[in-house]
Amino acid sequence: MSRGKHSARLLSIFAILTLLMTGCEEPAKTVFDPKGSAGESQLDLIMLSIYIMIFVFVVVMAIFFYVLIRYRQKPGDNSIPKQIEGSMKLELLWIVIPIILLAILAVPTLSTTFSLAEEAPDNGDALRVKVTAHQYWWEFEYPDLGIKTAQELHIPTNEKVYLELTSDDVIHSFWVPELAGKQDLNPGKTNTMWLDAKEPGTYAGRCAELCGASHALMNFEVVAEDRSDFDQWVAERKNPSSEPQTAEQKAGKEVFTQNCMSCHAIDGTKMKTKGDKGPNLTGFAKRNKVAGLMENNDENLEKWLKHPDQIKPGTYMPSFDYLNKKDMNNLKEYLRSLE
Amino acid sequence: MATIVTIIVFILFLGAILTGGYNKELMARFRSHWLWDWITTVDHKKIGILYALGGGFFFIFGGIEALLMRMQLFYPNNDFIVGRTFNELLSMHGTTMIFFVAMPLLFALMNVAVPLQIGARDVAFPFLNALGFWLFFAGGLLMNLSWLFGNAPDAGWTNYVPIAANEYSAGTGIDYYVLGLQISGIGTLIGGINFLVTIINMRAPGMSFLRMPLFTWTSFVASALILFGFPPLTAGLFLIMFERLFGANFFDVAAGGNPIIWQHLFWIFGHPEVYIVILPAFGVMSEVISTFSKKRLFGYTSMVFATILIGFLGFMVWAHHMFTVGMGPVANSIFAIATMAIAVPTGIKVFNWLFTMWGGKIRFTTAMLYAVGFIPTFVMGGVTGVMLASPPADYQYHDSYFVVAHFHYVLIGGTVFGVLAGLYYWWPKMFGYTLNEKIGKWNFWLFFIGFHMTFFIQHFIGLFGMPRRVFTYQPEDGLTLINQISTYGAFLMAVASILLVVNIVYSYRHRVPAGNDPWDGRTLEWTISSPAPFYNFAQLPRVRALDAFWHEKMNGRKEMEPAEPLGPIHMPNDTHLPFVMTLGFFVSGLGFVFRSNEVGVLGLIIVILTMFVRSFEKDHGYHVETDEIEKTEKGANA
Amino acid sequence: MSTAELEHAKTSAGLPPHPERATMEGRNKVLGFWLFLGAETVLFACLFGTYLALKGSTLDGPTTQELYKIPMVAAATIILLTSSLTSVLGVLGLHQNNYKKLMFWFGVTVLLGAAFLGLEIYEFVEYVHEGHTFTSSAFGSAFYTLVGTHGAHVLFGITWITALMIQARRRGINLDTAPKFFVASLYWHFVDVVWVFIFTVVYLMGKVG
Amino acid sequence: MEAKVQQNQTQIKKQSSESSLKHLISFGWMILLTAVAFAAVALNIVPQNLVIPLILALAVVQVFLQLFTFMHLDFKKHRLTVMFMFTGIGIGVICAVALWILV
Repeated sequence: MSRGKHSARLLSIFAILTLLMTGCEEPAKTVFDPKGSAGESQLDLIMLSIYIMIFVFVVVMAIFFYVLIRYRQKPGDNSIPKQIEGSMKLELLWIVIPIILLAILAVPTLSTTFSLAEEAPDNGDALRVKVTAHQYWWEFEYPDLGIKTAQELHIPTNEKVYLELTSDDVIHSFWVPELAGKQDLNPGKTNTMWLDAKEPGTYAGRCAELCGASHALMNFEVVAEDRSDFDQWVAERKNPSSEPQTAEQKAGKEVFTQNCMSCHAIDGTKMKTKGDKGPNLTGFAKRNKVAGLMENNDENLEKWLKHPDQIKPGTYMPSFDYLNKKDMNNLKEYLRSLE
Repeated sequence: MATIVTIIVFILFLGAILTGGYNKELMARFRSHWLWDWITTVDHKKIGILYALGGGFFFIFGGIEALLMRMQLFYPNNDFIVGRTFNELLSMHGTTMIFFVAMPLLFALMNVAVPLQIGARDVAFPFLNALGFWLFFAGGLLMNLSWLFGNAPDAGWTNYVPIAANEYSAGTGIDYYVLGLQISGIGTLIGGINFLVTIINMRAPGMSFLRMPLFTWTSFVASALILFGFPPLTAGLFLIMFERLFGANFFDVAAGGNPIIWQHLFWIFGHPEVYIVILPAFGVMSEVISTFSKKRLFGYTSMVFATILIGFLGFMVWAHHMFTVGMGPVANSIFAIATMAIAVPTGIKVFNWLFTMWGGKIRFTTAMLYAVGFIPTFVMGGVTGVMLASPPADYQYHDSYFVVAHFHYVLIGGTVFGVLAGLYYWWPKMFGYTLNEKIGKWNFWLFFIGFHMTFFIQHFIGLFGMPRRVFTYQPEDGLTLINQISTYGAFLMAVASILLVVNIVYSYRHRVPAGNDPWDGRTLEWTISSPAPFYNFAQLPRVRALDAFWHEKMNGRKEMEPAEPLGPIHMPNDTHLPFVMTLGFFVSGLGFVFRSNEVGVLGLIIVILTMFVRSFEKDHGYHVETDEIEKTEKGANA
Repeated sequence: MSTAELEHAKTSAGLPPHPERATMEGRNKVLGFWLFLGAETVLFACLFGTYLALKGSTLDGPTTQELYKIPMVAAATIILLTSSLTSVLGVLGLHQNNYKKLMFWFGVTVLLGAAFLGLEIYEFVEYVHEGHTFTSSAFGSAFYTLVGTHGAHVLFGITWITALMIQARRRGINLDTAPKFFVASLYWHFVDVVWVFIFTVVYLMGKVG
Repeated sequence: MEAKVQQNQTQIKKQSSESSLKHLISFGWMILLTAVAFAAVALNIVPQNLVIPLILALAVVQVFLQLFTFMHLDFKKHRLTVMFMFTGIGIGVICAVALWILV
């Protein structure tokens, strides 16, 4: 496990070089600093292959520069070099050595391939999450807990979480660089993968398969919390405080029922329909991001409600720029009260 | 209305085909124009030049698309080109560069060099050769027309369904992709068969398979890959076409379809395609390195078998593009091992090149610089390829900028460097004068530096979490400067490309005749005059060894021993039919794109009619008489 | 008998025993066509694969067991196999430089091909009546694409051979037309081979389930 | 000269009568194999799990018959053609099987 991290530090020659080039900008989500065991085992493999490949590259380059310097044609030298057909010994050498190197890489590759394909145990103890991708948002359902949420995947730390991935429309790909590699979400097919987080934190996730106009903006977050925090989150989600308190919020709920309810569901209210075309908005106030993308504040929320198409081109969410200022404010008040 | 127009156009075409043009005077004017000469040519050297022009033409489009994308990625959350337009750019860039730049440029070199290298007067099917070129060009043109008519393909060069289905890609963008590729794909298949038959049947006396120059060998294997690799693409494109135009349900999950089928078909084609565009480049490198080291290729036989092995394995590994699709650990493991296996024959090649230079007398001409620059670049692309072969690691690399970096190292560091080396190397044989070496060296260094600047750091962009095909990133991702460096590099490459054009113009203005053998060459193409006479060889040469010309030179002779007495040479007639047939395909393609099936069918009828005209035509070619040959040969040597 | 053969042998003295490979053009054409058939093999294999992947997706339409009618397929098979034999007899006529034999057997081949095509069209019409159409399900699309592509090949073969026969009427057998006939017969055999797999993989395996 | 032509003629005669018979025989085999395949499916005489391998094997035999008799392929004379054809068949089988089981 720690070999991966250790190797990553050894690679710092490259990393520092690159960081220098980037003006010491800190890359936010890097494969080189995994926070979960899936990512660690993948980094182990990456580092092993990088070492082997650096070895190969160095050997080739050593010969390359030696040859280029030693055997350039000197001015006035018009002699004809010896024409050599080849050398059995040498040629065998560069057949056998690559095979050995590849074997060294192949063995851990195979074992990791199978360990990463591990399925959820049957006893029902493991936490399972059903991930459904939509153009351009993520739906997370906890079938054993009866919770449905969107854009933020909450997981407890130090536990393997088993994901069942599928898509509602086109092909997407689930990627949290710091926790685990990708798995595609295909319509009509369910893939599985597992991940875990070793320390609490928020990890950025991306859609990695071209899925349409707003592919670049189909971001999400994985929020890893200690088990007790996670349990508290589950409890809150099961009993959300979704009823409006102030007059403004009540008016906002009215606006919501008229405009938003057919697509968005909010648990814990007595609304007539439970829209499932858009993200479930229960506990919206506690989310970090609006639309999985922008910081969750008043200004961004209004931007999003008014012109979602300018923020995520091709989104199915219609513009609500026709709402008057009061309605808009009430709606925002209501949404930002959902805890 | 459409039907009436269709019928009128049809009758006009019919009249034109059957009468050979109704206005004789107009036809005569057409025929005397220089353009007519190029439209009707069946000379493989001229077709080679046409391929080069076509490839260069589309390179401008592909290049501009790349620059626009890099400009958009200069700042986080830039709003220069976003959403669907960006997706159109990336789709057209990829498709154009692979199908309409890399392949035709390699076909250009193959057309120019292969028949000369095997000592043939012509290719096996001159008519089909011309048809192949025109189909490629029509396909490329059709696809690029999409920019003018509203929307371009926007589902990536891989064109995965469902984003390529009607439901998720509104408009006709994808139809241009499907029909453009279908048309140019037919052309490519024809070209591949032509080269295979040429190499099998038309070698000069004594030119056994194991005496063929390596470029001919790699062209041979690449053509075989075309032969078996393009049909899966054809099948897949048919499926998408039926789905988009006629309501079929291959990929629609709701109707029982399965989108993964397209991915398999595409990559069964797509992986061999990678070798189709890299193997001929390997061949060019082998020729150039051997010539400019003044040494015979080290381990020629193992090079040949490595090439064949790469070709075979190329068909067994396609699913490594699909490790994340969810095929299960068993399938992933099998394809991982098969993929790693390809590294072995590729390694053989790299070391054989190094040891060809070992002990030689290396001359750093521009062609050689590209060949030398190719080695570290391609090794980089190769080793990252092996890294990608490991499925668990690939889960991290897949669809990230790491992959973008990897395949640009292979495709630019391999194919483009190979093409440029080949152009500088064979330019004198194509046009009779060399390209300027001084500008050439500037061209190389700028391109080389620009290339590494653009793509080396993209490995890290990927590992720092940036997926490919995204039009933006967030400021907090910490990827701004690294993307900007990449953009600067791209512009440096653009400057280098302009320098190539400058070089071509400059060298044309200040052309100095190159002579038969400007590089002290080793193979048969350097035994004839530059540019090569239209009949290639006045007398077919007798080949006595590998590197036939070098062998004769080492034995104190200045030219090849002829294998036959001087006699009349049979040549094929020029014909306009390939162009007409292509026009039929083009009309058909446009018809289907505009959802007018009448016009689509009309185009196909034109094609079939032209086929019949060709079949019934008594075209036995003509003979070049001995005295004319003697006169030409004297003129060239004077 | 012997006089007739002698007569024919006299005329054949002008042509070599394998006229299709006598010239460089002929040899190129035959080899090139073989390579093309190699490519077609892969094309059909892909369509077969697509069909196999989708044959279970019948939705509400009839399944393969309910749909396929074995007697009709058997008749079509016999017709096409026989046409393969007649086209090879035509090629023997070519090798013997026997113009009449060539024309007769290729004529029979064309007729048999047309009969096969008629049967296939009849079959398709039947299926459409039973609710199995090109757009009804993924199975429908895959079935009609595979079998229809084969049918299109048969149609093209018929037109091609007919055109060649017209050519032969005008010019007779010579070093130019011989390779064309030979290549057309190769194509016809190939179409037959594909059918062997269609009746095996599509119809018989469809019946088995 | 005369004798040579004569010899040539008899050769042609011999060759053609031989090959005519050869083709008829292989045609007979094809019909037989086809009949067996149809019978195996229609009559329920073969164990269920063997039917598909059996009929596929019969189809493969027919391919060989067509290639080497009807299509005049001769491994000794047309080695490269045979190699290319079998490469095509091999790749085709890989494609079809992959689509069948991997999708």
